[in-house]
Amino acid sequence: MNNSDAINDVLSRHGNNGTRLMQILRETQEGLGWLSPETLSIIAAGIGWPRAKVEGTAGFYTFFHTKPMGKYRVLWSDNITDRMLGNIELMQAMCKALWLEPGRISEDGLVSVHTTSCTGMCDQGPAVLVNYRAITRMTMERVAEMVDLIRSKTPLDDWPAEWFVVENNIRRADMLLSYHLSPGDALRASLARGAEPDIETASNERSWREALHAGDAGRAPRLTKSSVPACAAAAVPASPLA
Amino acid sequence: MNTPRKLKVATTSLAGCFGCHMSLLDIDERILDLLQLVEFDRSPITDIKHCSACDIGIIEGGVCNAENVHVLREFRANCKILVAMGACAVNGGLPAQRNHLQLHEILTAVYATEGGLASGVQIPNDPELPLPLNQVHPIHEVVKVDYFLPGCPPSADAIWKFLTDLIAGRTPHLGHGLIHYD
Amino acid sequence: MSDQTFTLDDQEIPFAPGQSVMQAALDAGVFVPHLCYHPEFRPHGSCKLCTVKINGRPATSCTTPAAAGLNVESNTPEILDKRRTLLQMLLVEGNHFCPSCEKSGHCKLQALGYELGVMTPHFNLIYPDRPVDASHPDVLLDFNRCILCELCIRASAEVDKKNVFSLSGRGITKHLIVNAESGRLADTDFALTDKAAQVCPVGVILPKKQGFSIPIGRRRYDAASMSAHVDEFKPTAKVQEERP
Amino acid sequence: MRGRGGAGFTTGLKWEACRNAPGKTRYVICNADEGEPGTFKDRVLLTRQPDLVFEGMTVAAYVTGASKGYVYLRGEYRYLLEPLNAVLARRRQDNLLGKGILGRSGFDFEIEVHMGAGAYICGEESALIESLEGKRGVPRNRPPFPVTNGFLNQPTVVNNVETLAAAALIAAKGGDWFKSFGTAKSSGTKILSISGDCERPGIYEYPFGVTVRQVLEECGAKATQAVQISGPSGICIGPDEFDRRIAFEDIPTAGSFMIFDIRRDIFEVVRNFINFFAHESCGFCTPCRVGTTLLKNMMEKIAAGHGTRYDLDEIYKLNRVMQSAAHCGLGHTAGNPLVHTLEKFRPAYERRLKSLEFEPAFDLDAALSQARQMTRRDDSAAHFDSAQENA
Repeated sequence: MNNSDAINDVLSRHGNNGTRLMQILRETQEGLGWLSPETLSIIAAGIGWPRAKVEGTAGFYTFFHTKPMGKYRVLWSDNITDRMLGNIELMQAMCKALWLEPGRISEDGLVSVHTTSCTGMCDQGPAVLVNYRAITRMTMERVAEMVDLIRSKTPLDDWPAEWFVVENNIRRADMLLSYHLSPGDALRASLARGAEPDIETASNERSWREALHAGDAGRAPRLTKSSVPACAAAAVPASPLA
Repeated sequence: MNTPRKLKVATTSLAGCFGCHMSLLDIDERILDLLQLVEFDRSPITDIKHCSACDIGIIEGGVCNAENVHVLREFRANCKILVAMGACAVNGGLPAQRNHLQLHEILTAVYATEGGLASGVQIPNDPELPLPLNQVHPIHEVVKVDYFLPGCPPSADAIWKFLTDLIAGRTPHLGHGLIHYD
Repeated sequence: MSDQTFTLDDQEIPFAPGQSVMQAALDAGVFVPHLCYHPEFRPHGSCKLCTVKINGRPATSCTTPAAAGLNVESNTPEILDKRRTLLQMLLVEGNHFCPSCEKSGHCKLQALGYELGVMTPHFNLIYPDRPVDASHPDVLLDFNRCILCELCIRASAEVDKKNVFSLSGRGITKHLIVNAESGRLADTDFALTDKAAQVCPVGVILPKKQGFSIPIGRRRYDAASMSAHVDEFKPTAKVQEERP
Repeated sequence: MRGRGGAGFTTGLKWEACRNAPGKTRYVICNADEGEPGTFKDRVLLTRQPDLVFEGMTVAAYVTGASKGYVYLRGEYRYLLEPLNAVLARRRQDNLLGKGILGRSGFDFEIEVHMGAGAYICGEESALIESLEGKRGVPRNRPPFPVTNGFLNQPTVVNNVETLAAAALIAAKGGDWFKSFGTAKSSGTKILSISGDCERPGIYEYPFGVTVRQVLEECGAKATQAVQISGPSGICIGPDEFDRRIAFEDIPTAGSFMIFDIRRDIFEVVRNFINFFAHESCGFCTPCRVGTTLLKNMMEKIAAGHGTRYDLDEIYKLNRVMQSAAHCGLGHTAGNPLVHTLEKFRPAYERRLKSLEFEPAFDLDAALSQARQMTRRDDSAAHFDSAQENA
């Protein structure tokens, strides 16, 4: 299946709906490795958007790449907690072993190594993303093993499974982490509470009725001070400390 | 009534084209009034080589090479007030248009690959020649600068208004028509 | 015009329902600095030059709906100083070398610098490496001067219906792109007669073969400052072209 | 119950505003972007209690009348996509999702997990919605707010993962039970994700009102110099403030809790945060797009040993412009790490300042490096020696 078939397969899975462009770009890139100019053109045609708008979206997110970044893209989480655990030395060791500089793709187009923002593994760092799959607790030994696996082009699925294990590290649980509601309890309680006479019928039907007088929702109803309580104004993104 | 002492003014052109100094001279006969108030210390006009303690130092041109840095620092050390005059001193100007290029590429392009040079021409390395910096910098990136007079060059009237304000102790204010960036 | 008003620097400003604070001010002949605002397009709110204080809180006057009784401060020393800093940020972000620019004298960034009395870029200049696209037979694109106001994007989408321009990249690396796989303007359906060719407030989108056609002294902002041109910025004004 | 995502907006009011806003349909969005450095509580909630989170979304749908829900999951948690879809599939079989939930006709609600792709700004609710609409993650002009004009311009509720989980518990156990936890103005619990210099980093769920000191003791932190609470856009406190409490009335937090002991250099911590903001700024508005890069350049200048008092004043001035003119929270708080630590950890900067007056931002001698190399000159005129520099 050549590239355009693969792309059209993703497009049809998403109903050629431009609103779902993020998922279309991600699934296409997971299939083809990167988003080439031709790929973006096919996607733009598929969803009926101007190509520049598709390229604009693709160019905004760090995990979409419009240049080849190698069969293996290694991203080192670079939060201060990773630095404190020595991620830079490990990354430099990997770069030296793979003969490349951070941010650059290797001569043979096999691999690229770079930093990325915090990947949410601060309690088990230093962490990396390899083709966007999280690997935690990196050490010098694991760097060496990873370099060999990359060199030998071993598919990610054949990499040691324990590398991809992510710990929960729950040290102190309270209501949210320890309460065992069986699925549906909260819903049943809500429906029960909602069954009293003065609560109208299911909200779905009601929302349609309410929408009738509002006409086409396209017209942005001007937010009058009264319709949304003052706190909404407080949600203007004042700094959390204001 | 004791007449106020003349302010000592020094001027120089670093990586400039002397267009600003020409524009200074364009104040024409008003220079006689100016000389009632100031005397020129180190300046292309007086050809004095090194500036002594001065009240106002006027710098034309950005910082392109090592010599410019030395002269600029001497001015900063000796002048109470330092003025950046002209686009080159204020934002690097024309010389700074090389800044997004690598210096070694420029030198190689000019001296090694350019046609029409005698064979065997090397990049000049006479110790007498000041070495160019990797980038051209406006002077406020190298020393603390007190006032700025943009323009390429600033018009004679703009310089006149600027100087008379400064000498009279007023914060220079140009206003529409006198303030220009081109 | 309803009888409702708000105060702007101690002046009563009437406004029509649906107008923003800025539109009402401009309609009343009061100049508010701006760069990404254009009378024929919806407010955008990115350049932040029109930031004012409304009831003591900073807000962009172009996107804030006018309301009766608002107390708006615009020309206070504190706000003018912040506008100068914002302008200096734009001056150091791109390569703004006015002496060799065809737009000089017509450029809003320059005119606003004169208006606010900005004499120096103040910060360390970034000197970015930006391309020039001369592929189109009639129009030159010099991205060195782009201030990312998105007026060309809005004009090309809403008026010309061609979507020639868009933005790519993020943060300081954000940049304008054109609607062609090759990335060349010549490979798009862009034309000199497009509205998008007439709205660039700076010197990015320039007609070829017409550089410096209007002599110094007779250019738009030579005779009168930007604030004196306030009538052109009124929401109802039909703006003449930005042709330098 | 106030939102757990960092803005702290009262959840009930948000749901009520969305329900009352006119619109053809409504949406419930679970914000699982979790981009704030040092935060990983949503990851654990989505791993251990996905049902609770989806139940919270479904309750929100019932209250607001929404028929479609999305989970905006950050690209870094790609490994969670399949497990979460499996839970959704089970819930559909158990008639807790899809058409006629729990046999109630008309109560239809579907949930889909959409992946982000590496953009911290998409944690801001309107930027998240822009991303969900296939566009660049740029915050919208507000007002109007998402509760009236959100996804596809319909009334939309955007809630954090933890908020939705708590909402489900409230629906099941009632508000009074929930209020029995925490403090007067901050009811319920807060999950902290603790990392940095401590023996037991991980997830700690406390009722609101717990003191920082108690948290530090329980996670085994020793010789603590500073704690960054709620990530780079939060607040950095020193030992004199460890008796303050985690609560909306005192120190609000989205959950990040990074501990630095006395070995750490606070300057390097802040430098990491400033680089983070410069990298993650969406670039929409001038003060933040350019301001974050200027702050970064100033930090590099100080780090390179060229910093002076002049630069510290510049930082304060730049921060004031960003705080008053920036378009969203990122620009407002990007300068906070610097301004807070300048106030509380001044020596970390003073040690690096070279002199009181002005210094150039670049190393003068290094600036002659290419010329020396090309001309192969190394004589004294080809150098700037630092002693002679400020002759």
